[in-house]
Parts: sequence; C-alpha cells; structure tokens
Amino acid sequence: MEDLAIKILGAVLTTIMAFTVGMFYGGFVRKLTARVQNRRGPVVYQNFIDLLKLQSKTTNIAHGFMHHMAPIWMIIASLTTLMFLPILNGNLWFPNISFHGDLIFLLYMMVFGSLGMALGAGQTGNPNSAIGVTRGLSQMVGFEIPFVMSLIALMIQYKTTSIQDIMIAQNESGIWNMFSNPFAFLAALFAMFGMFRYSPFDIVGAPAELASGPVSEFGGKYLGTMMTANSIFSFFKLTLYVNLFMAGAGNINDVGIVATLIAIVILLIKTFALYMVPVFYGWVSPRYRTEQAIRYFWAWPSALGLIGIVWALI
Amino acid sequence: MNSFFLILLILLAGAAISFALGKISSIISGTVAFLSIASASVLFFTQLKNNTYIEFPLGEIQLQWGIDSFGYIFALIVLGLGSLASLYSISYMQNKERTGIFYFNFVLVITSMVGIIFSQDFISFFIFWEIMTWSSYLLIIFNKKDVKEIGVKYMIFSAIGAYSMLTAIVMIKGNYNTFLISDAIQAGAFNFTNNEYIPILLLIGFAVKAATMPLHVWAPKAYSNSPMSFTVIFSGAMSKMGVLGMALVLVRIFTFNANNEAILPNFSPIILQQTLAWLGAITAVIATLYALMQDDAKKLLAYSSIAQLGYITVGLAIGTKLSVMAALFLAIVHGIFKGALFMVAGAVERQAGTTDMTKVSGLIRKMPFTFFTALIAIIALAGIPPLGGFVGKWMLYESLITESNSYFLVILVFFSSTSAFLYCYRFLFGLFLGQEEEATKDVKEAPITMIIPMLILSVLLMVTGAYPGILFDPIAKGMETIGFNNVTWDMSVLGNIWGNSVNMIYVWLTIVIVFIAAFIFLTLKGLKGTRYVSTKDISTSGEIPLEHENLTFQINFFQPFRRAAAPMYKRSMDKIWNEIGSGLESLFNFTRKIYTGNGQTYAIFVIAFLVLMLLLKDTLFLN
Amino acid sequence: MVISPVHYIAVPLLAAFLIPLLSKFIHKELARIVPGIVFLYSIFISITLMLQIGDKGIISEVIAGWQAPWGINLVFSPFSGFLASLMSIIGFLIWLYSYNFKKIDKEQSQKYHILQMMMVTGAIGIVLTGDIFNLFVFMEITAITAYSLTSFYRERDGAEAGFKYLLIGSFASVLILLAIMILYTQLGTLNMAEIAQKSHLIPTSLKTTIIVLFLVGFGIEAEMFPLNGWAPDAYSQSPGPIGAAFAGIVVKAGVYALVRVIFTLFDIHGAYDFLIYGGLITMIIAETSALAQTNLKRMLAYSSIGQMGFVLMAFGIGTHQAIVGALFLMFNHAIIKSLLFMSGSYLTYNSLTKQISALSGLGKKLPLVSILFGIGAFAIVGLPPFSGFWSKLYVLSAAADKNMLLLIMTILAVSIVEIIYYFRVVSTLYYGKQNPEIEIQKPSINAMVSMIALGITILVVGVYPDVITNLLENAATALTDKATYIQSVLTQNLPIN
Amino acid sequence: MDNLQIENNILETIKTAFKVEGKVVREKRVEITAHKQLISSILLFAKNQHNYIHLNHITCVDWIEDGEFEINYIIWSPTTKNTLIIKTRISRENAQMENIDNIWDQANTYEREMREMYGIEFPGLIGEHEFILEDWDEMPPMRRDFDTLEYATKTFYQRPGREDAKDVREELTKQSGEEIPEFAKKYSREK
Amino acid sequence: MTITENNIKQPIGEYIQNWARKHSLFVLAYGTGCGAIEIPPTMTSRYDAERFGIRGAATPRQADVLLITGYLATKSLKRVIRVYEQMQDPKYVIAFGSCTINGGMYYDSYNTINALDRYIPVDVYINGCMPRPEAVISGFVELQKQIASGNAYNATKYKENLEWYRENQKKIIKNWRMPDYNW
Repeated sequence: MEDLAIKILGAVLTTIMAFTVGMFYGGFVRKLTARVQNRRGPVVYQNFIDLLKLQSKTTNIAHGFMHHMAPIWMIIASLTTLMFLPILNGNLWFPNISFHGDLIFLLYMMVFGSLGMALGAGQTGNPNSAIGVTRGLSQMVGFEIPFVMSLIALMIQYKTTSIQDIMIAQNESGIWNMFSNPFAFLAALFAMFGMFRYSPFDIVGAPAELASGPVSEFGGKYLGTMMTANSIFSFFKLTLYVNLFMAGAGNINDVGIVATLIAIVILLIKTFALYMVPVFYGWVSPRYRTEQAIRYFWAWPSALGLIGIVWALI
Repeated sequence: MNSFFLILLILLAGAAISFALGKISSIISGTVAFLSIASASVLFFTQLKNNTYIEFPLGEIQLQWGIDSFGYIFALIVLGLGSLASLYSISYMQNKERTGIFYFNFVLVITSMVGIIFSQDFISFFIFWEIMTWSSYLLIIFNKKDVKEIGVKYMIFSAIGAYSMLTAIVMIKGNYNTFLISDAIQAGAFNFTNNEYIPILLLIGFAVKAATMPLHVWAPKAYSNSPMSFTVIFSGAMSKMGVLGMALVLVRIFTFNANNEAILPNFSPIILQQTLAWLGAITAVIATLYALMQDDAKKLLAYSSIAQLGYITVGLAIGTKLSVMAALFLAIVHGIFKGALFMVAGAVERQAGTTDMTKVSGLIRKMPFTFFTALIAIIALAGIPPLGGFVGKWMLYESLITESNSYFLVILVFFSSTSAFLYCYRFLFGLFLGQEEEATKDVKEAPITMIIPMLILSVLLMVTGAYPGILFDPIAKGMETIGFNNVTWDMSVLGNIWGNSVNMIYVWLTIVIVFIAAFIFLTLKGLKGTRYVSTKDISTSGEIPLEHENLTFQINFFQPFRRAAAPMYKRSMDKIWNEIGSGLESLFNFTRKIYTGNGQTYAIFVIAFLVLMLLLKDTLFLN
Repeated sequence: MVISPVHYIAVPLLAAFLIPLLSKFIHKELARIVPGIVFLYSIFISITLMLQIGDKGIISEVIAGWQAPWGINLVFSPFSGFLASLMSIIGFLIWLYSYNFKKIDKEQSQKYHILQMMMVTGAIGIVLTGDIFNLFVFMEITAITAYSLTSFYRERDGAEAGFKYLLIGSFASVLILLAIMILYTQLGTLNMAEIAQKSHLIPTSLKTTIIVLFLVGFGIEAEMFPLNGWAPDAYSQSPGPIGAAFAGIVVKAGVYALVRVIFTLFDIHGAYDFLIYGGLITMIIAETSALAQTNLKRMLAYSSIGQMGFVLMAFGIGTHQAIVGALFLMFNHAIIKSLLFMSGSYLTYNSLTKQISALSGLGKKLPLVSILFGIGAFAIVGLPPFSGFWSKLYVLSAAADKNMLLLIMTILAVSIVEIIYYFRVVSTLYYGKQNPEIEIQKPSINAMVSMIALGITILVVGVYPDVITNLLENAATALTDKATYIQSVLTQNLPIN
Repeated sequence: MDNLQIENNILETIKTAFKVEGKVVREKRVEITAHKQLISSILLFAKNQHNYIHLNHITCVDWIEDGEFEINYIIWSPTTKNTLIIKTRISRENAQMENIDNIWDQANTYEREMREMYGIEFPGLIGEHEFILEDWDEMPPMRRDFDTLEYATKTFYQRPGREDAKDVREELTKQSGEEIPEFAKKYSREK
Repeated sequence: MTITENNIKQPIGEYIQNWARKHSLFVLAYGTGCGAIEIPPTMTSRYDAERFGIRGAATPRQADVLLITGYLATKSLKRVIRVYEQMQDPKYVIAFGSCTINGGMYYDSYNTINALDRYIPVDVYINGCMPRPEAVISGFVELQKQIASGNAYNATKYKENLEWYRENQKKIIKNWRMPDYNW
C-alpha cells in the first residue's frame, strides 16, 4: 500500500517536475534567443504567462471530436513515455513504471502524440494544417532512421533494450556512451534536431507560409494543453538522451534526499547542456525544405548510425 | 457423420443455396451464406477436437484430413473473419447484381480455406488451394474493372505459385512415395540435404499468396478491385494461407538446421533464410513506399497489406521462437485490423460511392462508428501502443535485435514501419477528416450489419492489446505442433531473451488514467465557451470558402517525401514483369507464325521431318 | 444375339447403306435418327463387352471366320475397348448435339450424319482391329470422311482447309502403306500380334525405317509437330460438332495407332524418348501459338494439338502410371474438348469470324452454355476439382517418379500459358462489355442434354476420380502387357492343334 | 536621323499597309493612331511581320470632353527592342471594342479590367464580370463622370472634423491664378 | 478576496487572469495597408516588443490582438470582419494609422472605408501616417492598461450591439455570404 502511495506520489512529482522544467527551458530558449538577437526578450517565466492566458480564454473553438481529442492524445503520449522512463538512476521516487517498458516501446509511444496531433489537425479542415502534418510526418520518417540506428547500436552494445540497464552499465564502466560510441551519439544528436523542430527543421509549423501549420486552428485551452504536453515531452526527450548517452543522473547506491536533490541538479545541468545543442544549431541555420531535411537525415546522420552499429558490433 | 465432412458439406450447401437464391434476393442469399459460415464455425470450434484425423482413399491416393493446433490458429482467422465478413456483406452486397455468383464464390473460398486447414496430405491441400485460387479469381474480376489486366495477372502468378507447389508435391511423391504431409516431414522432404528444390519450390508457391517480392505484383490491384467484403477475406485470411505453408516449410528447415545436422555445402538454409527475410523486408519497404503514394483508399490498403505480409515473412524467415511467434501473432492481428480497414473502405464505398481520397473527405461527422473502427484499426496497423498491432511489431523487433544478427534488417523493417505512419494518416485523413465534400453531403452511417462486425473487430484489437496472451495460447500450441519446444508466453507481459519486457497492463493503465484525467479536464474546462464549428470555418486569411469549394489538401499528399525518396520510386517490379511478359508474347507470336496457313509449307514440313527422321533414325531408335 | 466387336463395324456399315434407301422410301427424318440408334447400339455393345472382359480378359473376334494370323481380326482388350467405348459415347453425344443443329441445313443433314457415323466407325475400327492393313483401311475411312466433313460447309475456306487436310493426309496414307509393305515383305504377315512376336527378325536398319514411316504417318493423324499443319484449319473450318469429333475421336485414333506401333509392334526405348520430345515440342509450339489467337475455334484447335502433345509425352514416359495418366488425359481431352467445341460453337454461332471478342458479355445471355464452357475451360487447364486435374497429376507424378524435373517444369510452364488464354476467354465471356447487336442462338434441348452430360461427367470425375481409374488401370495394363496381348490374340483364334 | 532608321521603317511599312497615321516619338518608340476596326489587323501584322510578340499593356484613357475612350495597345518586340503604341478611340456611349485575347492570351486580364473599370464591352470575352471589385453595382468607377467623393460620402461614414477634405486643384488654381477650363468646372467637386 | 491596483478593485482570480492576458498578447498583424511595414521593426531587435510579452500569432485562433495596419479597402473589410469573428474571447483590436480613423488620404476613395470603429470595435487607435514603432508600443501599453483595469470590454460591446455593427457592415458588403457565428 505504502509502495503504491509512493509510486503515485512519485508519478505526480515526476509530472510536475517535467512540466516545470520543460516550461522553464522553453522560456530560457526564448530569452537566450532574444539575447543573441540583441534584444532584451521576454521574462523567463513568459511561457507560464502564455499558458495561463491560453487557459483563461473564454471562447474555445473546436472543429469536432478529433480536434478536441488531439491535445489529449498529446498529453497521453507525453505522460506515458515519461512514466516509462527512469528519471533518476535507481531512485525510489522517480523510476515510476520504467521497468515495465523498454526502448522499442518508447520509440513507438513517442509517435502516439504526433499521430493524435495530426488527426486533430486533419479534422479542422484547414489545408495549412494538413500540409504541415504531411511535412511533419515526412520529416519524422527522416529523423527516425538515424535515431533508430543509434538505439540499435546501444542495444547491441549492452545486450539490453532497457534504458535502466544502459544507464547502470554506463555508470559501472564510467564511460558515457557519447564517448564510447560517438557515432551513435552523433546520429542520435542529429535526429534530435529534427525531433525538436527548431530551425533548420521548422518547416512543419512555418508561421509565415503555413500559418503555424498543424496547430493553426488550435487556440485557447487546446493550444495551452498542447503547450503543456510539448513541454513535458521535451523534458522526456532530453532525459532520454541523457540517460542513453550521458549516463543519466544519480547513483543507484545513494538514494538519500540530499543525493536525490544533487542528482536532480545534475540531471538539469545535463539536460540543459544537451538542449542548447539544437537551439544553438537552430540559431545559425536557415530553414530546410522538407525533402532537403529528409535527405539531410538520410545522408550523414544515417551513415553515422550505420558506423555506430558496426562500432558496437566490434 | 464425420464433422470434417459435415463442416465442408454445410459450407458447400450454403454456397449452392446462396447461389440459387442470388436471383431472388441478395439479402436472403447473403443471410444463407452468413448462416452457413457461422454454423460451420460453431461446429468447428465446438465439435472438432485437436489432433483428430481421418483417412480415406481417393483415386488410389490415400488422403488424410485432420486438425492440429497449428491449423487451429488459421482456422481462427478464416472462420472468425469469414463469419464477420459474410455478415458484413449482407448489407454491402445489397442491391448489387449477380450476388448469387458472389456468395457462391465467397463461401467457396471459405470452404477451400477450411479445406486447406483440414488437409494433412498434399493432394487435398493442392485441390483446395486451387479451388481457392479460381474462386477468388472470379471474385477479383467481379467488379468488371480492368478484368484483363487484373485477372490475368492474378491467374498467372497464382499458376506460377500453384505449379511450383505441384512440382514439389509430385517430387515428394517421386522421392518419398507419399502424399501425406506428416510422412513427408518424417522422411525429411523439406530438408535441404535431401533435395533443395522441394522446399524452394514450395516456398515459391506460398510466397505468391503471401505476396512476397518479386511475386507481389498481382496483389495491389487484385486486393483493391474485388468487392470489399471479399477483400476482407482476401487480405485478412487468404494471404495467411501462404503464411501457413511458409511456416510449415520454413520451420521444418530451421528446426532441422538447429539440430546441427549436415548442411549442404554450397547452399545452406542460412542463405535461404536470409534471402527470404530480406525479400520480406524489401517487400515491406517497397509496398509501403507505394502505399503512401496512392490516392485510392482501397489501393492504399492493398499495398499496406503487402507490406504487412512482408513483416510476417521476415518473422517466419528468421525462424527463432520469438520471431515465429511474432509472425503468427501479426498474421492473426493483421487479419483483424486489415479486415476492419477493408470493411471501413467498403462502408465508405457503399455510402459515399467512392473511396478515391481526392473525391471523398470529412466523413467523420457522418460516419462516426466507421471512423472509430478505422481509427482503432489504423493505430493497430501503425503498431502504436497499446493495441494488438504493437505487440506483434514489438516481438518482431525484439526477435530481430536479440535473437538474430540481422541488425540491418531491423533498419529496413523499421523504415517501412515508420513510413507506414504516413499512409496510416493518409487513410484516416483522406476519408474521414478535412472538409466535407459537397457531393457527400447526404451520406449516412453504414447499416448496422456492417457496423457490428467492424466494432467487434475493433474491440478485438483492444483486447489483444491488453491481453495478447489470448492469442499466444493457440499460437504457442501451434508452434509446439510444428516443432518448437517449450514455447513460453504470458498473459500480458511481452519479453525477449535478454530479459527485457513490456507489461501491456501497465501501459493500458497509464494511458487510460491519463486519458480520463485529460479528457475530463479538457472537456469540463470552459465547457460553456467551447463551440463546435463547421470545417468551413477555418482561418484562411479571412477568405470565405464557398459551399462547393473544398479546401482539403488531398492531391500530391506526400510530395516532399516522394521527392526525397525519388530514387526508390524509379524502378518497379511491375514494369519488369510487364517487360518479361511482352517479350514472351512476341516470342509466342513468332511460334504462331510457324503455322503459315499454306498447305505447301505444311507439306514441306512433313517431307522435311520425314527426311530428318530417316537421317536420324539410327541414333534415335537404336539402343 | 451374340454381342461381338464385329457389330461395331458391321452395324454402322449396314446402316450407312440403308440410310439413303430408308430416307427415300420411308421418311426423311430417318436419315438423321438412324445414326443415333447406331451409336446407342455401339454404346450398348461397349457396355456389354466391357462387362465381359472383366472376366475373360481379351476378346478377339475374327471377321469372316478366317483365323489369325491370316484372317482379319478385331481385338477388344481393356485398352482398345476403353477407347472404343469412349469413341462411341462421344460419337453419340456429338450426334445428339448435331441433331437439329441449325447450320447443318436440312438437305445436307443426311450426308452429314452418315459421314459422321462413318468417321466414328472408322476410328473405332482403328482401335479395335488387330490387323495392320485393316488399320490402314479404317484410317482411310476416317480420313476420307474427315476430309469431306472439313469442307462440309462448301465455302472457300472450308474447301481450302479440306484440301490441306487431304494433302497432308495423303502423305500419311502413302507412308503408312509403304511401311506396311515393307513389313509384309519382311515378315509375311499383317497381324499385329504376330508382327509383335516376330519383330526381332527384321533387320535393324529396316526396322528403324519402318518405325520412322509409321511414326510420321500416324504422327500426322496424331497431330504431332511439325506434321500438324492441317489441324488448325480443319478444326476451325469444319462444323462445330465436327471439331469436337476431331478432338474426341479422330485424333484419339491416330494416337492409338502411334502408341500401338511403338508399344506393341516394336518395343523400342528410343521411341519413348522420341515421344517425349515430340510431345513436348508439339505442346510448347501449340500452346504458345494458341496464346496469340483471336479466333475461338483456332484457339481450341491449337489447344487440342497441345493436349495431344501432352498425351504423347505421357505415353513417352512409359511407366504404368504414366500410361494411366495418358489414358486419363485422352479421356479428359475427349470429353472436355468436345464440350468446349460444342458450347463454343453456340457461343460464336452468329459470328462470322468466330472472334473471342464476339463472346463479350454472353455469360448473361446464354448462362448455361457459358457455365458449361467455363467448366470446360477450368477443367482443361487442370484446375481441381475438375477432371483435368487428376490426369495432370497422374502424369506429373509419373514424371516425378522418373525424376524428370525439367519436364515437369516445362509442362507446368506451358500450363500457365494455357491458363492465360483460357481465362482470357472466360473473363471475356463473363466480364466483357455486352454487345447488344450480337444475336444469340439458343441451343436446342438435345444439344443442351449432350453438353450437360459432358459437364456432369467432368464434375463427377473431378470430384470422384475412382469412377474411371479402375478402367484406366486395366487399359494401361493391357497396353503394356505385350505378351498377354500376343498370346491371347494368337491362341484364342488359333485352331486347337 | 540614322539612329531612327528601324523605327521609321516600321512606321513606313505599317503606314503603307494600313493607310494609318503615326509618328516616331523617340528612339525605340513608335506611335500609331488607327481606326478601331483596324486594330486587330495591325496588331497581327505587327506581331507577325515585325516580331512584336509581347503585349505589354492595354490602357484606357477617358476623354470625357470628347466623349471618347482612348485605348492604347502597347506592344514590344524582342528583336528590335522596340515599343509600338497603337492608339484608337471609341465612343463612350455603348463603348465596345474588339476582343483580342486570341492574339495574346494575357489581353484577357486587361480587357476584363477595362470592362469592369470603364464599362467597355468586349464581345466574346471569357471570364466573370466581377473581377477586382466585389459586389459593385454602380457606374464603373474609373469613368470620370463617376463622383467618388459623393459615393464615399454616401457609402462610408465620414468622421466629422476633417477640414482638409477639399479639392486640392481648386486651391492650387486659386493660388497660382491659373484658369480652369469651363468643361472642367463641370466635374469640379466644390459646387 | 480582492486586490487593488491603480485604484481598481478586482477579485484575485480576475486580477491574475488580467495580469496574464496583459503580459501575453499574441498579435495577428493584418497587413492591410502600408502600415504593415512598421511591424517588423516593432518586433525585432530595435524596439523588441517581445519584452512586453507581445508575440506574433499566425492565425486568428491563437491571437488575442488584431492589429489593423492602415487603410482598409471594402474588399479587405470583409476579411477583417471574418478574422475578427474567428478570434477567441477575450480579444482586442488595435487600429493604427490615420486611414483607420477617418480615411486619411483616401477619404474620398470609392473603395476605402473611412472609420473602422463603425464596423468592428476598436480598443486602441494609434494616430499617425504612419505611426512609428514607439507609437505602436505605446498603443500596446495603453491596451495593457485597459486589460489590467478590466476595461477592455469591446468584444462584449460588439456582441451586444451586433445588429448595429451588422447593419453598417452590410451597407458596404452587399453580398453577405458570411457564415453564421451564433453569437
């Protein structure tokens, strides 16, 4: 019983942490982007204000049931993936139900939200949404290939498909995967650019030509919920990458409160550092057309992924 | 009376009666067909016990019929899907012409498939196989569309398959003097050491029905042009007959191989295994690529079927415990979801008149139940958790990664399955989402006899997602029958040999909890202020779409993807076959010209032949 | 009255003389009815004799009391009896079919029926006779009636076809006659059993020459490539039922003669290989030629040639099972091809060119005929559960017993070609666009009965082949068992010394 | 005048062919005035004989004083880099002009615009009547006898407090002492 | 529980709402006229409107503020009305440039409306031809003040007086083919 209570509490804590961190990261990015552009930029908590405003909209317009469901699907995807991801290594509070799922499961679960979103966007009847969706899905086919290759490399390397085991193995050997299998890491990193849809891969929701693409008919509470889901999802993605390639955070032997807090701080540092890579890359990149983006992913990142697999085999 | 004969007799009688009643009323005829199939299913699952066999001679050949656990898996697909599809077709075929012929062949196809499952000897197997082929041929060309091309292609490839199978059968007879499958297995007929042609020929025969590259070119049009209620069976169950045979042959090869007995020096089963697996994967990729370029929902589904069969082939070819289990699981689940999807396509075709996605859109408000089925089935098809499709895909990947060394195969399969999201979305979007077409303004939901089978199938998909063990049970038994030992399974936990697992119950729990919470939150929040507007009310820079204008984006849907993947679209197997065909045709045209129609020429032939024979007589007739 | 094989020959001959008289003095209609009665009688004889030989083995009957080897004798063995029965049944059905066949106009129907009867009689004679010269005579009877029936319509094309047939057929006559002459000079006998007994006495080079002459001569009748130039024209220009008769009766007789020469007269193994290759080439060329045909009757003709090639090949394999298969094939070909010709000629009744496209959409207008044609098409390509499948299976498994993988592959590849063109016709029939201008001819009841009888036979044999296999087994045994043949022919009729 | 040789040649050929008036305005610009019935023939002639394959523009001027519209066809030749302007005048009453979109497809656009803005009819012109304006049921707005101010006052709410809403020409002539012709006064806004 | 700021009493929930709305303005810049060129400098580095929480929105569904930049042809008016009605409450309109106030230099044009507030409610007018970015930002700040004080009720005004607005709108848009929005 107590176990269950801790689990539920842990799940809630995870969710809150993911939400807060994700939102703040978004704010940081806006602020930093502004600074790079020689602006002052919004406050760091601007995303929270935006969310609050969106939720306080008095009219909400939906085009039908699937439109109504789209944010729900997204939040299902975000939270379910989060629940199946070990946040901290071996910690009492944060593994949630990560022992009951593995990488392949997460890989598929990550698509859940995109598909739900795409369906919602499809129902609006806005041609821009559909165009955005096709671009998004096509691009997804692009970046999933190097991503999967790097995951396979890891699975081969450690003979496991569990994230927890990969984390522990890295901790034991003391070498992060980004050093032990740099090719796989690079492939995954390139895939990450596509995953976060920052420039140069932001044609999906290009505001000027597609009127923000898939989300163009979403406003108010729907947009707000989607924003929440996206924030959680970006935290999930970052943590996944940190777990896979940067040995995660925390120590399996030390589960005290202080250690947990330290572990969280380490996790935040690692994720933030990782997050900055696509953001920086985005600042200096123009926008790719969809087919360019796909070809981009299928060229060097995929080659790197292949090398990664071969490397892992050796 | 023996239950085997009784079941077949019921079905045959159903076929005959529905043929006779076809002139009177299509509904009555369909009901008879449904009743006969349903009662045969009831009889099958209640009366027949596993591992019962009967033997009887026919034409000096000893025939054996029986049912074992392996056949039981496929009986589940055939009879389950058959009953639902026949129920479905009552309304689908309503007010159509020549329903008698349709139901006759429809029931005959089911009969022959049941017969295939019963058959424990090659002769009855082949007989039923051929009956299945020609009765399905008559259904494929039932719509009178492109009869020449589709029908002839189907027949040619079926004949290639059937005849290579027949060759193998008579070779088994020649070498081992038996027609019984079990005797052939005992004698090692499928083993490579003894005769490498037999398994290969048999595999070719089965690969045609399983639409494996490069023998798949008949499939897209055949699937999409037959009446949808038959395509449910065609793609859902009939293609599984190829899987059945492949499983039989392949597992024989690999269990033999696993025992580490002698392997042919030059041509070991490993190569065959890899070749077949790669063919399967390439089939999956190519079919997927073509599927996402289709504008017709039926064709899209047809290509998608080929792709799914590609996965199954991969699983069977790899031949480890998990992968065969995955393949068989996928076979069943594919039957369920592709059956559901073709039913959806049929419902749309019946209600809206066409399944061309450039002409139909926005049906979700008109056909909510159909959409629900489509949604569930598409989620399963895409392999997204938590439905049955995911379970199969998961096992396939895990088996590829953990149990075999075919890592590059995984990438191909994964590429295909990721690209599958594109056409999955395309199907849902094209038919159900987007703005309503003016032409489909008065479309109504499909009648209840079509809705019920669809809903049953979608519920099945959910159940198999949460409790895949329901299907693992017969599959494991069947696998033990064909030679695996100690097939372990769990009700809802999937595991691989590295000890990693996915607990589907937890997945369901999480998703359901989050779903309920989010749904309540999002629905209740600002309930008053939430307005549902029409799909014409969209932000199009203020421009107002007129009544007859449809802004839904449907044409060249995946143009960017197509551009990116352009090199992969350059060659198609279809073209190659066509070239071979036209080459042969001109060759045959040449032989025709031997008969000039001129009596003198014929006389010259005779004299020349006589002279030739007289010259060669000593070499020919002296021995 | 004692039933004897002689009645096969004697009754029709008698009837042929009587018919003109009867029709002149009693009733015109008799000219058309009498042949039917004759055929019925033949069937009756067949049944009685077939039942008899179950006990006795081989019945040998001498015409006019002269004993073999000097007399002319008729041998009713399970093999020849099977063929004779088959021919009389097919002959009857063809008569039934052509009775009231509108195109064979009233004035000529007398001639037609007599000729048809004589043709069948000739063929039965070929099968039954135990005397090589007699065989030649019967072959001439068959051939001459066939020539005249080919050009029966008295049109330009028919006459041309008949002339071609005559041209090639005369080659056959000359060659066979030549061979018989040589044989007689060497052995001094014309009795086949005796020839078989003494065949080792002939010098080898002469023996091969005789074989070559026989092979080419009978090969012409058996439609072997490249001797079959006459066939497509003859089939397509003769009246529809005669096409069926050619396929079901005349060619069978030719094959019988060929097989008899090879199996019984000269047991040479090289000839087996020759049969295989000859049959194979015939089959390939004929079937591929059929693919390109647009004329339905020509297509059927080529298909018929191909089937005969298949039969020859099956005989060439030479094992017991193969011969059973070959006989089965002959049986199937007789009933199926007859059905196809019969139903096909109603389907293209009013079409001058007999094009396949003229069948377009007739499935609705002539449902029963179309279904019968469909059954025939399905059966001839060897789809189960129709009878064609079993014969193919027998031959293939016989080939497999001998490990002739390449042969099997070729047969099946050719079968695919066959499937293509037959299914093209069937799909045109059922799924083609209906042409409203085509006037259809409803078949008369008697024609329908004969077609349905054939169709039912196909189905019954297909579902339960045991009805026929027993007969076939006996027939095959009779063919291969040369010693019994010689012994029973010679001893039964020799005066007891 | 050597440098105007080409222009003169063109002018001469057209003049001799059609007996029309014309002049060389300056380098690379020739102007021809023709009767409206000759227009299509001249255009075809110029297109075929002198390679004036490009239609730059069709413009219309409202000569309300003469009761006529002047239509100018401006065409251009890529070989000589020459512009040819063909002018014609048509009556304002029941204004009608030959449709030339069979010579140049793009003429359709200009002709539709002229139809909408000036009310000139082009028989056989393809395309809906509503082209740029939406729901316009007044006089074609580019005609000079259409009073825009009156229309605007009538249709739109005029916010009070505008002192500058005066006819600028009036003020200018007052200041400069320039004389306004009588016919122009007819269309003055200060009444 | 209420909170008082600038002499305005508000319940705390409303206060927080207004605070959030004020600091998060998603602007749909409807570039009808020449004023559209003033938006880029306003948003980018030089004047950086984002520090006020002002941010561009691509579609009316997401937008809070409709920015009418310059003259409005009758043809555009139809689109503007539709866009305005598609926006979700609470929503605000900022009109800038003289043309939106009284027609500006197009006062006598046959196809340019003269006073925007006759057709849709305007919260803030920014005068000038054209107003500079500073003026635009000042206008936004004014709007923020209104929002904070709870006075930005123009959308409600529109709903309540829809008939009057419709009458004016229909006077110009003769062929009224707008969808019905069930106010």
